[in-house]
Amino acid sequence: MAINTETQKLPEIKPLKSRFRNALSKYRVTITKSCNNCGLCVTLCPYGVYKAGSKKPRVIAEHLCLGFPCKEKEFYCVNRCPEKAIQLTLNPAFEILGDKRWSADLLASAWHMAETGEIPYQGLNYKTGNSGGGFDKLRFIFPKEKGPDLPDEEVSTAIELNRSGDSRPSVTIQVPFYFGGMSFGSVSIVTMLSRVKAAAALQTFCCTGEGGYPEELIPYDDHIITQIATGLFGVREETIKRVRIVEFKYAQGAKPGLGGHLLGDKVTARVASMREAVAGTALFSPFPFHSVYSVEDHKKHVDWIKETNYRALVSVKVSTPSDVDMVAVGSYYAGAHIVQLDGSYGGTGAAPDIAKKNIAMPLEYAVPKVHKFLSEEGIRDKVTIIASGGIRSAYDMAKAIALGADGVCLGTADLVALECIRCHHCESGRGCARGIATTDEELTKLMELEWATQRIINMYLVWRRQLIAILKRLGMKSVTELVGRFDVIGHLDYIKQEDLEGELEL
Amino acid sequence: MMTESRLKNVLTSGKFAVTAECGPPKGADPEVVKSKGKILRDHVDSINVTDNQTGVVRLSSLAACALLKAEGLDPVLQMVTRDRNRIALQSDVLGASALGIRNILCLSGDHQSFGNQPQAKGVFDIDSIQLIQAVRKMRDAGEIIGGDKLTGAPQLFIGAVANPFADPFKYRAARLATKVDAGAEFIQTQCIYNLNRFKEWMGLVRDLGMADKVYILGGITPLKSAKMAEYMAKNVAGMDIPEEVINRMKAAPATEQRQEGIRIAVETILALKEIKGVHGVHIMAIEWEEAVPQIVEESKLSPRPQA
Amino acid sequence: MITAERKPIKEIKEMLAPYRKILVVGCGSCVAECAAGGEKEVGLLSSALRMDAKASGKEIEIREMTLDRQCVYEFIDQLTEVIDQYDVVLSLACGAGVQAVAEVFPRVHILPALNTTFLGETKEAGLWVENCRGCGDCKLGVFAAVCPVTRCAKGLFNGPCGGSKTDRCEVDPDVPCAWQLIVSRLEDTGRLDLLRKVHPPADWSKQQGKGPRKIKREDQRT
Amino acid sequence: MPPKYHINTSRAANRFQLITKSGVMAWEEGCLKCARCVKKDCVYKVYEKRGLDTRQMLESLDSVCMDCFRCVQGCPNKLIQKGLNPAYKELGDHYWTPEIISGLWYQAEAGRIPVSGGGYGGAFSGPGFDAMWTDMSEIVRPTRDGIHGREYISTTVDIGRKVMALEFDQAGALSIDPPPVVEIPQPILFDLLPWSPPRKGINLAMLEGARSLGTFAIVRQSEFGPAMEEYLPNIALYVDGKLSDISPEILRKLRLIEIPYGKDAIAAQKKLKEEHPGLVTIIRMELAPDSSSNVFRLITEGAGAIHLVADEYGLEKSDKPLFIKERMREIHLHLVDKGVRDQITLIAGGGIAMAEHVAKLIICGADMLSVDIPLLVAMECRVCRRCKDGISCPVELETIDHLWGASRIRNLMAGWHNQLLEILGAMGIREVRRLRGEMGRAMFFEKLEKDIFSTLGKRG
Amino acid sequence: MDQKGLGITRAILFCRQLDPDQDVNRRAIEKELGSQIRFFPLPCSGRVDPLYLMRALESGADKVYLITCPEGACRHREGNLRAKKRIAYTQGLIEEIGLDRERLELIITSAGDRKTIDELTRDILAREGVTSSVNPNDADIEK
Repeated sequence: MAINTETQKLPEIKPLKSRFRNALSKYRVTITKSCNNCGLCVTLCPYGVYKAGSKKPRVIAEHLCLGFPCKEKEFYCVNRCPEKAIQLTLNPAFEILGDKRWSADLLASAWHMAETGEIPYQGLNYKTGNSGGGFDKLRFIFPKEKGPDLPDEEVSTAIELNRSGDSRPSVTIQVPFYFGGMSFGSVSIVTMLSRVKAAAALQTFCCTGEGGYPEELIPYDDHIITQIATGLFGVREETIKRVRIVEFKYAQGAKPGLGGHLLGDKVTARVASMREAVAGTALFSPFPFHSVYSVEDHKKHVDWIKETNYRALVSVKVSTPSDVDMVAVGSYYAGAHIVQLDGSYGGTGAAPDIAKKNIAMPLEYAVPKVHKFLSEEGIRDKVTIIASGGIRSAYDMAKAIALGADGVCLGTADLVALECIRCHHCESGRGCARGIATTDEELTKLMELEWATQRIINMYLVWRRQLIAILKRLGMKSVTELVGRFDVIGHLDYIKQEDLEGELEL
Repeated sequence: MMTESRLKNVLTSGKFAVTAECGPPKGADPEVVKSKGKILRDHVDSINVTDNQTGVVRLSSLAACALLKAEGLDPVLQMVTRDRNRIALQSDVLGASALGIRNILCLSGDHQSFGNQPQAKGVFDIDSIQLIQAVRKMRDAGEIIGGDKLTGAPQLFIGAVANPFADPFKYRAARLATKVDAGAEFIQTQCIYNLNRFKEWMGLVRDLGMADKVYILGGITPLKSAKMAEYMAKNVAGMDIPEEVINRMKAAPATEQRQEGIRIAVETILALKEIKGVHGVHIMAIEWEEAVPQIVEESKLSPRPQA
Repeated sequence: MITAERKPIKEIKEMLAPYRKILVVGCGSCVAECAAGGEKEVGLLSSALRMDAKASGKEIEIREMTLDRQCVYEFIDQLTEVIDQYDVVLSLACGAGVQAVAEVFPRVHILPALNTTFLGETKEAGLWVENCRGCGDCKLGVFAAVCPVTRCAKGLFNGPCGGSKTDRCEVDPDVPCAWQLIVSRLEDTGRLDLLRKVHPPADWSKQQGKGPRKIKREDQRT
Repeated sequence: MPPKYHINTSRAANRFQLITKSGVMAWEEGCLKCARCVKKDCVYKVYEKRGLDTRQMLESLDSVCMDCFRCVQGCPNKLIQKGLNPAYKELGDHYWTPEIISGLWYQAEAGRIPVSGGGYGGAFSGPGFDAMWTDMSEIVRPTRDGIHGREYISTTVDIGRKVMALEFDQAGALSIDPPPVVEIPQPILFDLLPWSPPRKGINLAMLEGARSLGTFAIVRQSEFGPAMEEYLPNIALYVDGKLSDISPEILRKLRLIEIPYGKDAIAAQKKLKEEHPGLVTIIRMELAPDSSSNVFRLITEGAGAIHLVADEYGLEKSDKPLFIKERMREIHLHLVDKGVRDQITLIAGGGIAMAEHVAKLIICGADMLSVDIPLLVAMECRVCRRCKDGISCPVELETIDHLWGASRIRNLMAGWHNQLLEILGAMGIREVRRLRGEMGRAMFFEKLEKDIFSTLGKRG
Repeated sequence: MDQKGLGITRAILFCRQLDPDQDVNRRAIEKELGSQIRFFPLPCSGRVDPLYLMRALESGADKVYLITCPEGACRHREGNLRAKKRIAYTQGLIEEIGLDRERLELIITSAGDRKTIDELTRDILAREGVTSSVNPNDADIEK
């Protein structure tokens, strides 16, 4: 199968500061009263932590400070300050940032990448979180001998989404990811548009989620996946005709088997009109589709889309029950081009904690299970498997691909690039206090579209660079070579460095 | 009683003037003023009467001047802006002139917080320069502040003070110029102990061309003791007493210190006489008027010319 | 900002002696900023008064309230519902606030808990200094943006007195000589020429002399 | 809505300031009191609602704060900081974690279930109940549940011996005498508390809670007093003294009685059955490695309901104790093997801390559960166990109003009920009775982990 | 504002960071002294506000102690320094109403001294001559 690897020019990185006055950081830098404003620290620090001030320098970018390891450097301001007026301490706030999956280090890393377009240098763990299992215990095994050092341009990160061999068009994305559905209503129009614009710039796709197709999105039709979910909110034939990929959402990983629920507070007049509903009323997406009673119904469902839009690919998004492999096979036979496996770590919307924690299996189990089963059935090459729900880093992405996915679908990470702090309160009241997952007018104003778009682009360009570095270390020239390579990945509980031929990355 | 200012006459005739200071009593007894006048009578040209100096309540300067005038002396009325607003000040200027007082020295005055009435409200309606300007206008144009015409103008020789030793130093000469611009005709300076500094200042004054426009009288205060020298150096605002002077006082035995103080004063006067642009001295022997004749004598400034 | 300081508790107690039910009212504006009359200070003062009353066997009842501002009718009006239940209002506002409350409630006893001090600048945390006296005739333009009326102990308009030494004011060695500041700023900005002008006496009628001052902006009045 | 499908809740406010994970540190000194102060901009109005609870020296701002960090990031003088609240870490212990305790508090306040945005942020898995996941059905499902129709999912269970088939005589009349069963609307009984402060009010709260929920609270015979008499229909009296000391009048009003396991248990059950045929007897036994054979023997001897009790941490009594979920699986499968499982009601208790534990333990073979500590936590207990040492209770549990306590318990149970429905709904199961022993509806960590991850990292 | 009496005689506010096992360590002394003592662990001594101290006194505490980390050891950098100033301010305030400033006491632990909270408390009580043998009836739970 031919993959269109011709990369059009990817966008540039443009550094963009935090929207907030004080960025959150691992370290705190304080200038005490004894400062005589000699300005030495301003000139010493290569990271731009300080800015000259009229009474004393201002600490404007603690988050860029190298921290304690800086002690070894000759520009270590704490030692060099003639008045010993600089204090460097750990930031106690860092202890409560994030959660086990999205650790403070991961959050700060994502912010750093989105801000600077660079890999963090402050000693932050940008590869794994603290969940104690799954991705966080999986490691790459790199060959000991280094292969030839290819230029980055010669490594392909493109994947083809239509592998079925049917008459529908080929759809290639230049990066092995697209952005998952976050409905208008769950996030603000600014958030939605920035993701769509970033997807267009990165030559990939962004899904609308279930909540309609706001007209601001029309210029980006070619980079949009429109979603049909159980509530059918905002689903219209003309929007289905508009796009190149249509997605059925059977379930979502955060609340498998439960349907959706948009609280009344977030249903503003605009949200309501988009969803053909009444403002201020809570909106439920039922579970499951009320027109799908059986596998046959499932196929008919897919056929409906195929009839409506002759060129569209069909994606089926499912969660990860014990029989997810059967679901994937069934979806393939029903005519799906893409099967998206959605794990429970993602999702912006409200979900009962009991569901997120307990219902359905972790993504790390589901992906290899499906990959193996489809391979055994001999149809693995005919369908695109996309993993989603909790991909936090380029490393998670690469691991998911090694476990058997063709690519990944992202959501939460985009929001983190927009300075989501993962407080888990996007569901209630006025929504996100940081103006990302909200429909509140005042809170929406906290973020500008251009800023948001570029932050997402910046972060994902870093991810792409990191992916290329991983592929190169593995001696691969294309991300498609990584798919299902169980041999290049190991689990810390089952593998020991001394038993390996390669180098286990710790 | 239309007389002339003796001080003005001495100065305009190009002679080296000598003035002294007389502090009025903290009481109503006119004899104190009169007796001080007697001591100074043949040794100085004019006598300054302080105006509630350091914010301590004393017999009023205007009344004391009137008493000295009646004794046939030439008083200099010191007038501070601390205690009276422009109405009272101008009215007193008229009164002084009417009483035959012919000299006025305009000052802002020590801050009330230093005296025995620290709770008093300082007036400071106008400052010393504005007062100089006002008196000058009253005399020359027959107008008060705001332009109202007087029926008769006061006749006063107008003086101001200067402190060459205060900060900002560079600005001190310019400030003198401002006072001259405002209308000051003679200047009495802060006590001089640091001759070098004073010379430096005079250089700046000359550079500004002020030496020809105003009569400058150097301030002299004889030290009574080493203790006084130390106290003044430390506690009196705007006072500059170099370490050598203090050491010299200390070196003298206690009984000799008064004489040593007089010797320093005399030496200073002799030096001042040599400085271009210095037109006289103003001796402020604080509660020690008896020292004045000796100083004048030893400085070869006796006898005083007849005016 | 208007600054103020709490009166000694002894003085407050003496004023409050005849009263039993006390409404302690703070103000959330200027006096909160200078930590004299905000919500926190209301709490502290009330606590202290209650403890003191208890120790001296007096029974008092205190209610704590803090208005956004005590110098604006719309905020003062919030007291209307409760004020009748109290014998006295102890106001932690500036003098303007105390009087404004008094004017709204003609029959209520109002006592000041603060001494209103001056118009100030927050120099640093916990330090407020006076630098404007509201003279109504601002001359900062010719004084290099240092106000001699406020910052010179004698309010001199034409240069420093003879008392300043090592750039400190003779009255308070902790205070820089305003004129030193003016001269050096003029020097730094190349405007020493401004010093040669003799400034005529000020027009104090803009500050005082006709009773309380007023500003009327017809366009702002409805 | 019939009461067995829905539990009415009512808000019952916290008496004490909540202990939260993080604390705000807002220095006042140097505050610029900005006109557009970050404190005024707070979306949650944390600073406006500020107040001090002097009983604990805790400020309300922590419990209202939602950790959005806008104030921390916005304060021009960086005067606001957030940090871990050490008090939070001190809540409970390794098993009764701060997260569990604060989750229970949340539910007890108004009966809401914990809902959050932003995906799952917890650990990948863990010991005990955290090493299993429940299943769901994706596209094709046996029943039409989901969020609609969920309200008709039944959680009712029965306590007592069951007959396997009805027999009729020739006249068509029932020829056997079916043993009595007690039906309760939720698979939960309130158990004896392992510890608590002086408990008069606490006991009454539990009884009142049990009555309003239609379930039972187990009460020690030694603690039973006249004040409890009105609650007799909702008491399962635990015989910790002599059976003969219990007056016939009380026995007549009782529907459930629990007797300790021992050699006289079956004899006692027989005696009770003779004298009070309507009374259902439960035999209480400590969970132990030999439980399955003992349970089987009791069934053959006529036991109808057995209450298997693990310790506070869900561990059986043994040197190398097994966790309750593993032991229950073993007992259940043993009884299935012997073909007697359906005759008996198995009640399991000990270490039940969250709603998910209810579903998981039922999947592992219990018919229903008994809960203890969560009921105390509903009333703001911090699981500090100070009362065990005779130290005063930090939340003054001994002073509660029993009606307030009952509301809190009812709210918590409503939350649990709702969450049980979530799990059942996702599976498409309409009855909790059908969940019992349905191990195909669960995924176990140990197995999946080995199946999937042990194959990685190998060539070929 | 809750003004319910604490019914205690000594309030000990302390920075929790001082003693990681404070919760366990203070139990014996709490049992011994019952309602005569009440501990208030704080996330940082800088959390203490003059209002806390006033309210503690107001609700009946005879004496309020604040125990802070050693200077320089505050994880919030300056919490204990601020606490020190707040104690001094509040002492001034209570003096104004005629209370002994000693009713509030600041104890700054020294860097080398790694005492547990109960040891610190016993030191305080010993210094004040409060014997630890109290009538068991007094240790009853306060209503």
